Amino acid sequence: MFDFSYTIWIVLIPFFLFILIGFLGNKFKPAVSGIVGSAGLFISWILSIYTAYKYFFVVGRVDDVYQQIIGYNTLWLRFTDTLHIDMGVFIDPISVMMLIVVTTVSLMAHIYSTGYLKGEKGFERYYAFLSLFTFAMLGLVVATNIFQMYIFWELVGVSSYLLIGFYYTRDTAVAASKKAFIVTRFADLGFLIGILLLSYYCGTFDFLTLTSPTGPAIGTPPAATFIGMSVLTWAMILIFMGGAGKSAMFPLHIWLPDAMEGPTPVSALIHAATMVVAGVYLVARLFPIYITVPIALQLVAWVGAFSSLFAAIIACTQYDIKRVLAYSTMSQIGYMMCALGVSGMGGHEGLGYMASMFHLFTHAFFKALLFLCAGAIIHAVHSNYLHEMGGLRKYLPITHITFLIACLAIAGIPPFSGFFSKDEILVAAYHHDTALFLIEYVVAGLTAFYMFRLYFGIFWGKKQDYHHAPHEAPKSMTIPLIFLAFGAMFAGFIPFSHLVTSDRHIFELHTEWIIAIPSIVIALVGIGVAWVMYLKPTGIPGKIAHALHGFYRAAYHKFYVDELYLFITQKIIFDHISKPIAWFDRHIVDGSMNGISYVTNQASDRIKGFQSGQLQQYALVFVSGAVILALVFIYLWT
Amino acid sequence: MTSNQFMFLLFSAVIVIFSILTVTSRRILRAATFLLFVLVSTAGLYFLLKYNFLAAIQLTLYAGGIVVLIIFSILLTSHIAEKLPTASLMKKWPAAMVALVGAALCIVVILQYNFPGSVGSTELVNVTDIGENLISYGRHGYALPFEVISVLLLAAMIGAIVLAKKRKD
Amino acid sequence: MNILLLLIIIPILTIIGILFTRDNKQVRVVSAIGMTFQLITSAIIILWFLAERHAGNTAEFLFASNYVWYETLNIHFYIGVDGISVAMIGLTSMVIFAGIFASWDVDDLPREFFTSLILLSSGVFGFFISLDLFTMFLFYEVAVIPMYLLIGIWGTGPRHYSAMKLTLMLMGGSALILVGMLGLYFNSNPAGGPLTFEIPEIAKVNIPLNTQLFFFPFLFIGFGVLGALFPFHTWSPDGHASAPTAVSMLHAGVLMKLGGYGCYRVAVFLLPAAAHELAWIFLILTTISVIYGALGAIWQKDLKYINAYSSVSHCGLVLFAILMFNETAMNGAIMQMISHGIMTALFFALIGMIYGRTHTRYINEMSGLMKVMPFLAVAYVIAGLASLGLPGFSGFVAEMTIFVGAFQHADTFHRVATIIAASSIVVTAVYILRVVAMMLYGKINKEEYELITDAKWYDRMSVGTLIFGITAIGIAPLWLSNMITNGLGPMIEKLLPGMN
Amino acid sequence: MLMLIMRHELLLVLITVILLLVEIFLPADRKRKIILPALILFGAVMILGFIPGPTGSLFGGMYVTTPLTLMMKNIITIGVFIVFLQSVDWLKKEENKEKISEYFLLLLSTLIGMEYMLSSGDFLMFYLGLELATIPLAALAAFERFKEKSAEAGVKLIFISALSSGILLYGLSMIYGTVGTLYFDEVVNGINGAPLQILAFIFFFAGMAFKISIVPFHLWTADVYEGAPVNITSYLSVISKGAAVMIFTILLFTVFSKITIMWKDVIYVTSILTMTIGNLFALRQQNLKRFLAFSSIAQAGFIFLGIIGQSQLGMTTVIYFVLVYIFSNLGAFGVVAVISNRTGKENIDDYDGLYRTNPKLSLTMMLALFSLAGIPPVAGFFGKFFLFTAAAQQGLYILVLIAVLNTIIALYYYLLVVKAMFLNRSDKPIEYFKSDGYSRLGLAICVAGLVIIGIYSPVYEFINQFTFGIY
Amino acid sequence: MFEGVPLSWFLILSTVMFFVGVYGFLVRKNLITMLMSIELILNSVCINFVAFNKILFPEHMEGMFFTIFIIAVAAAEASVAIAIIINIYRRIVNIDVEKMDEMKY
Repeated sequence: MFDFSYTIWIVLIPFFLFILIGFLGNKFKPAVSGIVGSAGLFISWILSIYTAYKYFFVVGRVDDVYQQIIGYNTLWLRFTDTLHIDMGVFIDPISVMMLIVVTTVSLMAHIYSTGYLKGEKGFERYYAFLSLFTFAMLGLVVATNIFQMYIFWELVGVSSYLLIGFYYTRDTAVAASKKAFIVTRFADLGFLIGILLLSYYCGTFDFLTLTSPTGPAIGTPPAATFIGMSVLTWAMILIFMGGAGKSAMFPLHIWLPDAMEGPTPVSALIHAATMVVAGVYLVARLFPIYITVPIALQLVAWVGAFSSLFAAIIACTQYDIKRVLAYSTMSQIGYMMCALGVSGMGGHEGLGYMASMFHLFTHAFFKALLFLCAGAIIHAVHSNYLHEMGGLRKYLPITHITFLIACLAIAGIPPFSGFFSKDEILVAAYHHDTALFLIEYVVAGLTAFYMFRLYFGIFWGKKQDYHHAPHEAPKSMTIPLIFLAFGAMFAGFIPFSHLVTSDRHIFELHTEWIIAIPSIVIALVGIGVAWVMYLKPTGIPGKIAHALHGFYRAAYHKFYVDELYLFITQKIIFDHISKPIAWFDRHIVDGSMNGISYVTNQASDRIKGFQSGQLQQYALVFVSGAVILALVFIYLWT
Repeated sequence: MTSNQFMFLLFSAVIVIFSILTVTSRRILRAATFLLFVLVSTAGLYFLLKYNFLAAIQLTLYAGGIVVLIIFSILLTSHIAEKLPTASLMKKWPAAMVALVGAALCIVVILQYNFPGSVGSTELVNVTDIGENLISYGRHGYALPFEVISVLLLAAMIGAIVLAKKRKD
Repeated sequence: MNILLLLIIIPILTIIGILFTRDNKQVRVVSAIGMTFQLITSAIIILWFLAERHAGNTAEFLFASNYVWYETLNIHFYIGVDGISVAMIGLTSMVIFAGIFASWDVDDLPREFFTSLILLSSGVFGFFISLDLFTMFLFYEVAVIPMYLLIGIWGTGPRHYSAMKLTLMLMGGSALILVGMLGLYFNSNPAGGPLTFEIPEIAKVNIPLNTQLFFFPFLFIGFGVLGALFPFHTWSPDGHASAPTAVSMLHAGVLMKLGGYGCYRVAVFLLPAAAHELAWIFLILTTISVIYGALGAIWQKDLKYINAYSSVSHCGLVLFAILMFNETAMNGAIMQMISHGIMTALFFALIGMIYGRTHTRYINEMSGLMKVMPFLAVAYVIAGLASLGLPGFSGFVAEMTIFVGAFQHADTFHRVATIIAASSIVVTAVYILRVVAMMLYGKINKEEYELITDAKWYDRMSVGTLIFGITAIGIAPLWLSNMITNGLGPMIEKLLPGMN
Repeated sequence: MLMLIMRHELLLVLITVILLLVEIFLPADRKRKIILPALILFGAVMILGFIPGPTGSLFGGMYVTTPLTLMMKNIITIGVFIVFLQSVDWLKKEENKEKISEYFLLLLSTLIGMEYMLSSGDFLMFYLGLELATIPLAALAAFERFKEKSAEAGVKLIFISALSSGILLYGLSMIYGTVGTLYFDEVVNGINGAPLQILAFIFFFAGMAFKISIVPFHLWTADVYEGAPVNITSYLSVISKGAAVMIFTILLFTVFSKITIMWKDVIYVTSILTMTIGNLFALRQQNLKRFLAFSSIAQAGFIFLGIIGQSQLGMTTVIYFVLVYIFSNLGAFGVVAVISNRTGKENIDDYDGLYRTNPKLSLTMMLALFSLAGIPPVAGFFGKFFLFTAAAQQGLYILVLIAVLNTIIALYYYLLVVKAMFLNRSDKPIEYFKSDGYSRLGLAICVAGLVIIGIYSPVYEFINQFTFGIY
Repeated sequence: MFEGVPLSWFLILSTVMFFVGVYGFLVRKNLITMLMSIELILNSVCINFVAFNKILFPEHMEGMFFTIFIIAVAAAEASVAIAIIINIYRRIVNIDVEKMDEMKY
């Protein structure tokens, strides 16, 4: 058997980069950090590619089944004899796929950032955090057990926090980072409890054991129930809660749009391509268990579908281009979740699973590309807002082309990558649940609409008077764009059903044109509407907004979810829980302790009269004391 | 009623009455005089009990010595004609209560106690015996207390002198 | 000569050394040298301990020495260590070492300051190595009393009040302990014959359940006061807030651990049956501690209060875990003690240093400090992240061990308690991030803050030591976990018959 | 050499006589010269006391010496020696120069009284010893004739002591009436717990409780302590009380051993009262002497915990505690005395910032107070701990709990003094001064005692050799 | 019973006298009158001792000797007390016990 133990270095290299840049970064010139970081990551990338090659094409497949290989494993912490956290590398199709995604996008982001953040204060800090993130994300995807995943899950969260808050002097960035961390942390609590439940009843953290068909979770599922559902269902729902938090599913999505306060490459890397899909990855990782608990799977599907619709509607109304992209991301991840939710197990039944992973893969390319393009645009015009842009196609040709490619990809126009993956999702949904299918269908149209709304608004539309002429980004930024554009164009041709499937058996895929064609049509309709409305400045958008007055405003205000959260946190937790507790502590608990001393002092003051200084009173007490003692002990005492 | 009983009752009547007068009289010299009566009648009781020597001591030391000491100090510190202020009722009542309850308690307990009924010897105690006992150092000899009391008296004397010495200016 | 004795002798020698110093500088240097030796000694003890264990020495307590002290009462000076006490020794020496450097700029009566501080630490060391209840109790009080002077003389704010409250409440706890201890003593030999205070001896005795039930609350609450058990925690916020830096460090870092350690080693270990019977009451209290401390911290504005409440929460988790009565949870409890010890010491060190620079501890009066003191700010963020249980830091290891352990109880009561306790990690995130956001991020709000200088070498020494501690444990926890598990053996053996 | 049995008392009488003679023949302007010889003589007596000698009874059992009483005498002799050392500073004051030898004579005579009391074999000797130990003290309390407070203290002491001895005598007379003898060894057999005997015991107890300052017989304590000269106060609070405690313990354990079950409860009740009320009053004091008076009342309550243990452990601990208490209280009073003599300041407020001007005095005071509060590693901790152990031995955990809670209150007010000295700052603190050599020697002995007695366990073991309990 | 006089008579007498003394001690304001009350108390105790000695335990003279010593002690006590009283009188020209309350609480 091929020895995969070197794969640990894919994970460790970014870690050492983090240590190196983190501790010594400020000793070098800033540029050095960027170069070192990118170079280091390049090695990781090469190793990942090599691993993928080896796995998919040389050693991984045995009798048309991809093997699950533990590349590396070491005991990290022991809880009980069966429950212990290992640190290792788990190699199977999805983890290898994720390795590629993560290292590729990360590498692109690294390279891109050398240009994008040039001259920023804290450059080395940025690279340190970026390395940390890459390390954490890689650790997450290769996790051999659910606890390792949780550990890196948390690390991913914190590096996301640090990167969102990179511009720490900006209050909005600080608030956004805090929000992101706390919301995902809350979701992670569910994840943690889910892990605890699952591991308690299954006696292991190990993915291999957990997902084995004869394992404790699937073969002999725990019989215990809680409020009418089996504990396994509860565990999976709670775990999904963690995934939903990370993947910004409704209602835990509120942090994602705000997270756009971070530097744009970070948005591309973390909040579009990699971290936010961790939730999808988590569900996929535990998919063999999810398939045994239909309620949880149903939940996944509906949450995904609802989120995708919800986000798509909001995306249509936003003006901040990064926010639009953020909602788009949320929408697309909803797609992936939905696909998982409608998937079955094995062969063609598992189409949804395959489609989800496929979409994850292609989405990584085109969404990262979109963000990086947005970065280039923002870099050029120094604004995030759509109405401050327009007619940029002349100034930013490369960006224009790549952006267009990405838009086409996400809109699902063949032969761009998005078409293939999205089509499979729709097929899977169609075979599973018509309602879901229809939702996703509408979302596909909306996606095309809002993406081209963006596209036309930025590159066509009314020409703005720019203070200084926008100019194309430097090479370090355009090269990643071009690279990713190639990915967005051609990734769809990868035969995913031969590589990543629900039961790791390969199966043949055939396009169902009966679904594909309408989906192309609806995408084209969306593009057309956008064309009409936004190619040139018209009054149509305003009229429509006026016509849908209430709904538009609600969508514009993101359906007031933020306000609801604010109400819960600020009013309920702060004002009605924490403040009373502080009061209670000060006045009741502390007060009772002070009360004891007060009472003692009062008692002391009350009895001072005994010590009156009057000799005869002393004598009186003396004699009566003796008499009373005598009385008591003669007559009352037995 | 035997003569002894009569004498006892007489003495005790004197004692009780004059005791009460001692503690209630508003003229201090009278109080001292009443005290003297009490002490003398006590000596009478001792005579009654055939403790002549003790009675003599009582008369000389107590009635003679201490009362004189007290009278001297009265003369030094008070005006004879002056009437003592009476204590407030707030003071008298509790005191009276305590005294009454205490007395009642003691008397009840004493009466309840079953003392052995031995009739005491009516013999007069021999002064020689007393003297021998006082200087004997065996069982029931009192040589040691005798010495100790001398130290005590010496110390009291020194103390009294130190306190009463006039300031040399 | 027993190497453990060095742990008491070195502080005493250091104090003697301080008496001969001439100026402030010498005082510091002597203290630093002494505590460095202490740290080295602790490290040697840990390594030696591990080596002995590795070599197959299975004695319950290593380096044990037993000297008769009061023969009539059968009081012994009995010392020895197992995996748990060794770990605590390591913690203590690390914190006191950092504490010395953190108080480098004390200039009011420095001699007295360092003397008290070191005296306090010697009490703590004595406590951890004692195997005789009497000496344990003695060292406990030795450790508590210098606090009064330390807070009262060198503290800030309502220091007199806080010092008094703290001392009285802790001594109140020790009063309860005393009663419980005497109860143990007089039940230590049901067959008649000499009574004993020796923990290993008492552990062998089967004390009748009713007796246990009577004395357990005394011991558990008694130690619980120091472990900030709700509602006996109120000394903690005021005490910490008023104490000078090094004292807060030692107090929250080490002294509060005396409570947890005592609950573990004395209350639960010696009275297991009662512990089982009464666990539910104290579980409720500790669960309240955990969530209450965390929620209480949210509202606070004073950095030290935030940390004090956070300590209540974290220390509550220690007691919570001890009451779970299984190996994993108890292991977690001990790790949490160590983790929280280092982490909170780091916090208080940083708060002291920040206060020294900004002269305020109110987070709403500070802003943007990251810019002017990056080292301290980053360290603070690290401490914060460690506190909210981020993987890679010790807090995560400890908390996860606790939760996994606590989850081994399948009944609803334990489950609910565990989930409530676990939810504190979210609340912790809220208040930690709130502080970081308000204080370190944003723009600088006062001109004078522009002139702030970053950490001095001694500050870095102090902070660096502690950060090293939390990350080292956080990254490679296995050796510690194994060492502790090893020490838990007798406890688990004793508890098992009581299970079910 | 039967007289050797009585060597303590005889030697004391001897030096009393010597001092008396010297006093008579010494010219008025050279009275101060008497101090050093007196101290040397007394020191010699103290040391001679430690030389092992014969024990036994004399005067037909009226005087009994056992190793136990010898040890007790030695303990109080050490205490008196420290008191003497501490009073030199005060005696050297101009206003006292007339009374130096009287001071020694009176104190020595009270000491003689106590030693007789400790060695007494019957109630007569006991009573005489008690009176000898009290009456000169009243004179000493009023010693500073020109201060009203001192005179008031003298009045209160002599009158209350007279009343209490009256009550005690009434009790004794009843014991005599029911038992027919006053010799301890015979009284034991006659005690049977009849109501009259209970009455007698209670009255007797009241008399003793007066000496030990047990609530409700304690009210004189604070006033007398405050008014009397500091050294007399320390003598009263330590020596006089300590001796009374020790003889009372012996009496309870021997003479009244038949009614243990009864007196245990008496002591139970009074000890709780004493601790609590002593502490509550101490809380609010400003004058240090008064403060220490109430503290010493509370300490008496704690001592009762040992007695209630009624075992050998209890008795050993009581004696041990008295020893510790001598050092602690004399340490505290020593500092108060030094400062009072130098500055006339006796209030806690006056001690603000003392540490910064007089660190050594403050440290001594702190150690002494910590010892009183029972804080390790000073000896008081061990004393208190053993007292609690003794009570717990009887299963009286509730009593122990009340007592330990009381120690918290006690700690509070001791810390108030520590707070004044160490924590508070003052605009006009007590200036630095160098106390005289005698005082320093006295304080040094106290500190050494405080540090050593606890940690060095043979002291306790030594006491334990001679003690006994009721079984 | 002593020649027709029961023991209890003596005891009752002494008890009454004792508490009369106590009463006097508690209410008399003048220090010297208080001293007299003390003498009453001591005297009553003497009667007890003597009566017990004579009537119940005549073989030894313990009670009688005790009485002698009580008288001697009383004398010593009285002398010191009077010295203090006179000293006070010199200071404040008053010997009212109620004025002696400079120290209290």
